[in-house]
Amino acid sequence: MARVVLTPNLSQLAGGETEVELTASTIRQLLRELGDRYPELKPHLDEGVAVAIDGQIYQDAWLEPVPPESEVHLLPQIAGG
Amino acid sequence: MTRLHVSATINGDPVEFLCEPEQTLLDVLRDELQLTGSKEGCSSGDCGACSVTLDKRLVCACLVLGAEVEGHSVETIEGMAKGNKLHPLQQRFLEHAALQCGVCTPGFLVAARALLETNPDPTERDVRYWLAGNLCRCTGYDKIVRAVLEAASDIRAR
Amino acid sequence: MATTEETRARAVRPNLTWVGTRPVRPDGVDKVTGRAKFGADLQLPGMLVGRMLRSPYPHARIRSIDTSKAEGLKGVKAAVTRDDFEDLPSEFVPAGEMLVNYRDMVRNVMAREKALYEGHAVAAVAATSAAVARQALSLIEVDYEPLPHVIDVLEAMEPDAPLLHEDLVTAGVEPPPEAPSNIAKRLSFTLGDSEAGLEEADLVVEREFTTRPVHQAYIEPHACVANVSEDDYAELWCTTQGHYVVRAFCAKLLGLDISKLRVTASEIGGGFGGKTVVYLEPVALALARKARRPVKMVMSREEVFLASGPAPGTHVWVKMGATRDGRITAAEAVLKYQAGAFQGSPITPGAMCAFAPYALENVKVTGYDVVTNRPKVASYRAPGGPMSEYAVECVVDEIAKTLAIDPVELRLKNAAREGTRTVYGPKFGPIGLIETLEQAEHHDHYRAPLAPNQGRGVACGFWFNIGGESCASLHVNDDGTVTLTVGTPDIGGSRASLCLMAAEELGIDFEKVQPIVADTSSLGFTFLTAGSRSTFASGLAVIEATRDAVRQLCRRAAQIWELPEESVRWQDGCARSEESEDAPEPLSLAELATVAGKTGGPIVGHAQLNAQGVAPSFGTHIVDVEVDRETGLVTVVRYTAIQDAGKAIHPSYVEGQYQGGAVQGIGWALNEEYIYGEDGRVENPSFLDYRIPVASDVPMIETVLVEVPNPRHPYGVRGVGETPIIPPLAAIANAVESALGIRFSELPMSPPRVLAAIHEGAGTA
Amino acid sequence: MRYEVPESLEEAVALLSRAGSGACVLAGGTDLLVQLRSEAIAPDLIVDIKAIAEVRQIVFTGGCFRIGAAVSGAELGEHPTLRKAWPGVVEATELIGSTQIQGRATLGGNLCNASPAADSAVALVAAGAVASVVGPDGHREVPAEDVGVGPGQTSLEKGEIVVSLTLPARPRYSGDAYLRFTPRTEMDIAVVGAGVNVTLDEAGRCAEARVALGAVAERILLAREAADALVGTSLDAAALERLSATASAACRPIDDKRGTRAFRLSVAGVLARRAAKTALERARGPR
Repeated sequence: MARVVLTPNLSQLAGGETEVELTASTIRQLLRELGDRYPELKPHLDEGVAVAIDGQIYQDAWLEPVPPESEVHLLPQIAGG
Repeated sequence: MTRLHVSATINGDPVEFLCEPEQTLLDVLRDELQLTGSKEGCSSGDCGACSVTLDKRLVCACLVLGAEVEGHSVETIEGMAKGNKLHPLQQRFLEHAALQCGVCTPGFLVAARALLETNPDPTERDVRYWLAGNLCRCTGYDKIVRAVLEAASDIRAR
Repeated sequence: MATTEETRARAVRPNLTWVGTRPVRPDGVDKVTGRAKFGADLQLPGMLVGRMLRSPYPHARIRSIDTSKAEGLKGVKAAVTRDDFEDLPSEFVPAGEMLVNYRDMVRNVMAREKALYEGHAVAAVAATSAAVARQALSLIEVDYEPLPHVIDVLEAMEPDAPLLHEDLVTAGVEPPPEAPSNIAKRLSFTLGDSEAGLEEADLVVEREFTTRPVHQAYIEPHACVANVSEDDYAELWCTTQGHYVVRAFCAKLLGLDISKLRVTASEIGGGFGGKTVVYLEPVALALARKARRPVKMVMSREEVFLASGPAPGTHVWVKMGATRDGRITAAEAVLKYQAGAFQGSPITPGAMCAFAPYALENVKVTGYDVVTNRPKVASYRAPGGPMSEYAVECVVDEIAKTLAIDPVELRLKNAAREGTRTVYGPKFGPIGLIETLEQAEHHDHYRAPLAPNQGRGVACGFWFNIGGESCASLHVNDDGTVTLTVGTPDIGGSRASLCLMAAEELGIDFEKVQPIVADTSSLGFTFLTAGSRSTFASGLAVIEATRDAVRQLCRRAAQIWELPEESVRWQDGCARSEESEDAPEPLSLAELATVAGKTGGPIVGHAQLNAQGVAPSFGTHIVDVEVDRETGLVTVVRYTAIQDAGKAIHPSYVEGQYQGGAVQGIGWALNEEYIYGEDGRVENPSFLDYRIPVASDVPMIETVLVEVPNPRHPYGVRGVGETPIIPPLAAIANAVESALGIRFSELPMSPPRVLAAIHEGAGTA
Repeated sequence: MRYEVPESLEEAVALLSRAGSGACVLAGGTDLLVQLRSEAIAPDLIVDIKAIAEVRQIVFTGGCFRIGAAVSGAELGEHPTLRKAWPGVVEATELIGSTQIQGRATLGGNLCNASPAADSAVALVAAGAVASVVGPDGHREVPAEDVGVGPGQTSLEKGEIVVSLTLPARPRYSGDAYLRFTPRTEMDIAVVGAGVNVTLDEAGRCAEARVALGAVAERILLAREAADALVGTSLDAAALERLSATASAACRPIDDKRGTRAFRLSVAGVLARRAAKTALERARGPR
């Protein structure tokens, strides 16, 4: 089970949950699972979020494996100048 | 619209061109003569990207009318290297990484050459004040100033 | 003269031949001879001049636009208005690593219902000469209904403020508010319990800060040339930080197939984030499509200031608590950022960055994205970071001084390190903040004596950096030279750093590698040169493409030698077989290239990837200022920029990023600002009155390159371009405080503000 | 638009007189071309006066320097003796714009552009320079302070041209100085400018003084009360404080994008004092 931590903004859309435990082998599965569980979250996940797995930030990396027992954070996408 | 016929010397060569009275020297160099090394950053004399010399005097080409150069001599960045030999300033700019985007570089080089022709042994302060009319937003000026000081020393040693 | 120390905290790979050296950049000679072609330098036969008509009002409903008289003028070949761009639905869609809303983009490119800022494009013409185009603009009749405007971020948040968008409802608030407002978004991040943390504190400092809108102020104005053939095959030449992104935006706005739009990036004369979006390009294409002739559009400097770029003005509130011995127990911030005419200020990264340099258990950050009657903001070097980090670094300085702890010591005591949890969630991997602070502490600058009226300040900075999509292709030519094709425009020497990595991997001379920035039809999608990603992300693609070519080279050698492939390895530019008595002579790249045709055809390495594994960069700056107490003039007399590069591939260009960023920060801190009149119009849209630093305003910028490698990059690269603009704002404010005993909470610290504060005596300005 | 290059003053005056209101004189062009490009003006005729000999020369005659209106800042700075006599005027001219601008900008242009912030014009007013003007009705002399009467407004009549500026003969123990305040070191317009010109008597007391202030009113101010604060004194600290106060009091500045009213009032006094100190040192000469 990966432990997914939500930012306050996303938590608002997940019935106030700040942490969610779920099983997913890839980032895509994880996002789909979250979207299914919290439909209000889905549009925001579709817009694109960055996913940090055990501290390493991934952007647009659906196929990245999510190891079991990993700590996952969903964060806003980061761009730059 | 009547175009004016102008004869001038540009980078040592006799050149004739036609221009409208309101065209600046910069317009003429870029649009009529395809000498696009002189850049337009502001068209108000505030950035120095179009620096050229007019009868050896450093000016902004955007503040000179094309018609004004009749009978005069203009030097642009395109005339700075001789054959395949770069001017010491050009060489030092490359070695010191004194450019990042490079759009202000032609203006800086023309201005720096005019400085070294006036003052072959400038101090850091001399260089900074002389080049204050050339804006660079990338480098913070450090490497430009170093390159000019070193090129000055190269030229003095020759 | 300054010295440059290069410290290597941990070596990634020993015995590097090219990486870490300082050769002349491949495009250098073109740049010093005037040969390099920038955005406005392309001339095509039959080319028309395109010009934009812009709103004189900061806010006005557009009742009607009549271009018929202009179109009737001899020499006018096309005119376009809002009617030439299809409306697009409001939705945020990912574009590379940014979110774009095409409904807003199409309205920013050409005003639709309303003009939302002075300089907002309203119509455009293409004509046979500049004079005709100018005259044509004067013949376009626009019926405006001027509306009340709002520029300031706090005023825009007031309930009775003029409303920019009647349908804008604050996102991020549950339940959503019923009434529209100028607040586009509210967001927050929390860690621990900041209220409890403040309870623990012996000292609590609470301050408010204001920063003024600024501009990227690249020297090259926006420029492009568009051409559209009768079968709608379109070509675009433009100055941009990402021509693939320009292609995507323009294709969407004009309803073109992406495959039928070929975009070539010119050399780019500075961008700093401001050339990541489109302004002229869709309009030039629309004009060219109507006229069926090439159209060149170039912004004037005034247009650049009025209608492109800028960065937001902000209001930031910070509260921090610390124990007597200097442990920061809690931190809170509320950030309010101008987005300009359309939502999308860099409030999110601003909020994420604010406290990033510190290992804190209790943090709460709230941010507001607020629309105002200014141009839609564009990224500017670490977008959002300088303003929030400025406020925090000033408060940290105040805590240090109040507790009589050296400001570097205090930072070291609280510094983020590997394993520190950020307010946005994840923990940091290996980072180099502590190393930069230690370098600062031991730098002779930090101990040098100060003259009267001088003061010294320090501040830290953090930026994430990004990876993203990149392609690279490496062609081995039959004479043993190599052509390296990349998709990121080179804004500051990236061709040099990319070629250095290719030469290192191949084991051949740097001079043998010639780079080219491909047009969009010649290489796969590559994201912007932005987010300090080119050397990191395009670098990864280059390394992968090179390794792909090396695999092919080794296979060819194995086939020639009739040996198993796995017995061949690549070393020092040659294929070598396992060492044995009858081992064949190594085959060099040049030898293998010569026979490529006979051994299976051309050798081309390719890579396409979405680069992950980027690592942040931290910096610490030290600055000395001198203040003229009678005029309020602040002069920077000494400056040292220390930053973790991960690995400096071409150290000169890394230093250049530190120096350039520092001087942009100096400008932001001391003089740069948009000045608005009561009428909502910009009073200083020129390089004369928008005062970026000139050469005589600044000293040499000393640099220290710290190298704490990024473990996810083969050479340890982090990305260095953005962090350097963050520390100067607070470092200078802290230095002014140490000179005058006055703490400024408003930027820029321009002479009238400083003098007024001196006259007011002690206290806050 | 027509472009003409007359070779004599008569020809230039005739061209300008015949032209409608849309005729402009081109000397260095550093203001005119900016106005042209920004479409602030659209003249029918431009008269380039640089081919006229009188406007291009610096002549030393009868103790006076007569400086042609179209002499560039760079040429002024290179003159062998002018700087020694009038360092304030030369330095003020050298403050205008960049090296590039120096190559073009002229004293006459700076004066006739009639900006209250014009550096060289403030120094000329302090110096007591007189403009030599020719026009359809002949020749007249106009004190420098009476040329510019408001922002962009001169007292010149249609067809008139400033030919030269004459700096008066220099008594012994004279010195001038000009200082301006700008946020940047270069490439800026004066937020405040102050020119001070003093002549000392044998005893080292101030016999004559002129103080001019720039960018603090709609036109350049000749601050007589400020000058009076110096005359008869040895420019001691008390006199300099009086100068400072009277200079500030003479100002009637506005708030604008370049500075606030309060800032200008305060800094005008500071600069007048600092300029007076330099002028005094110059008047005393090398010890």
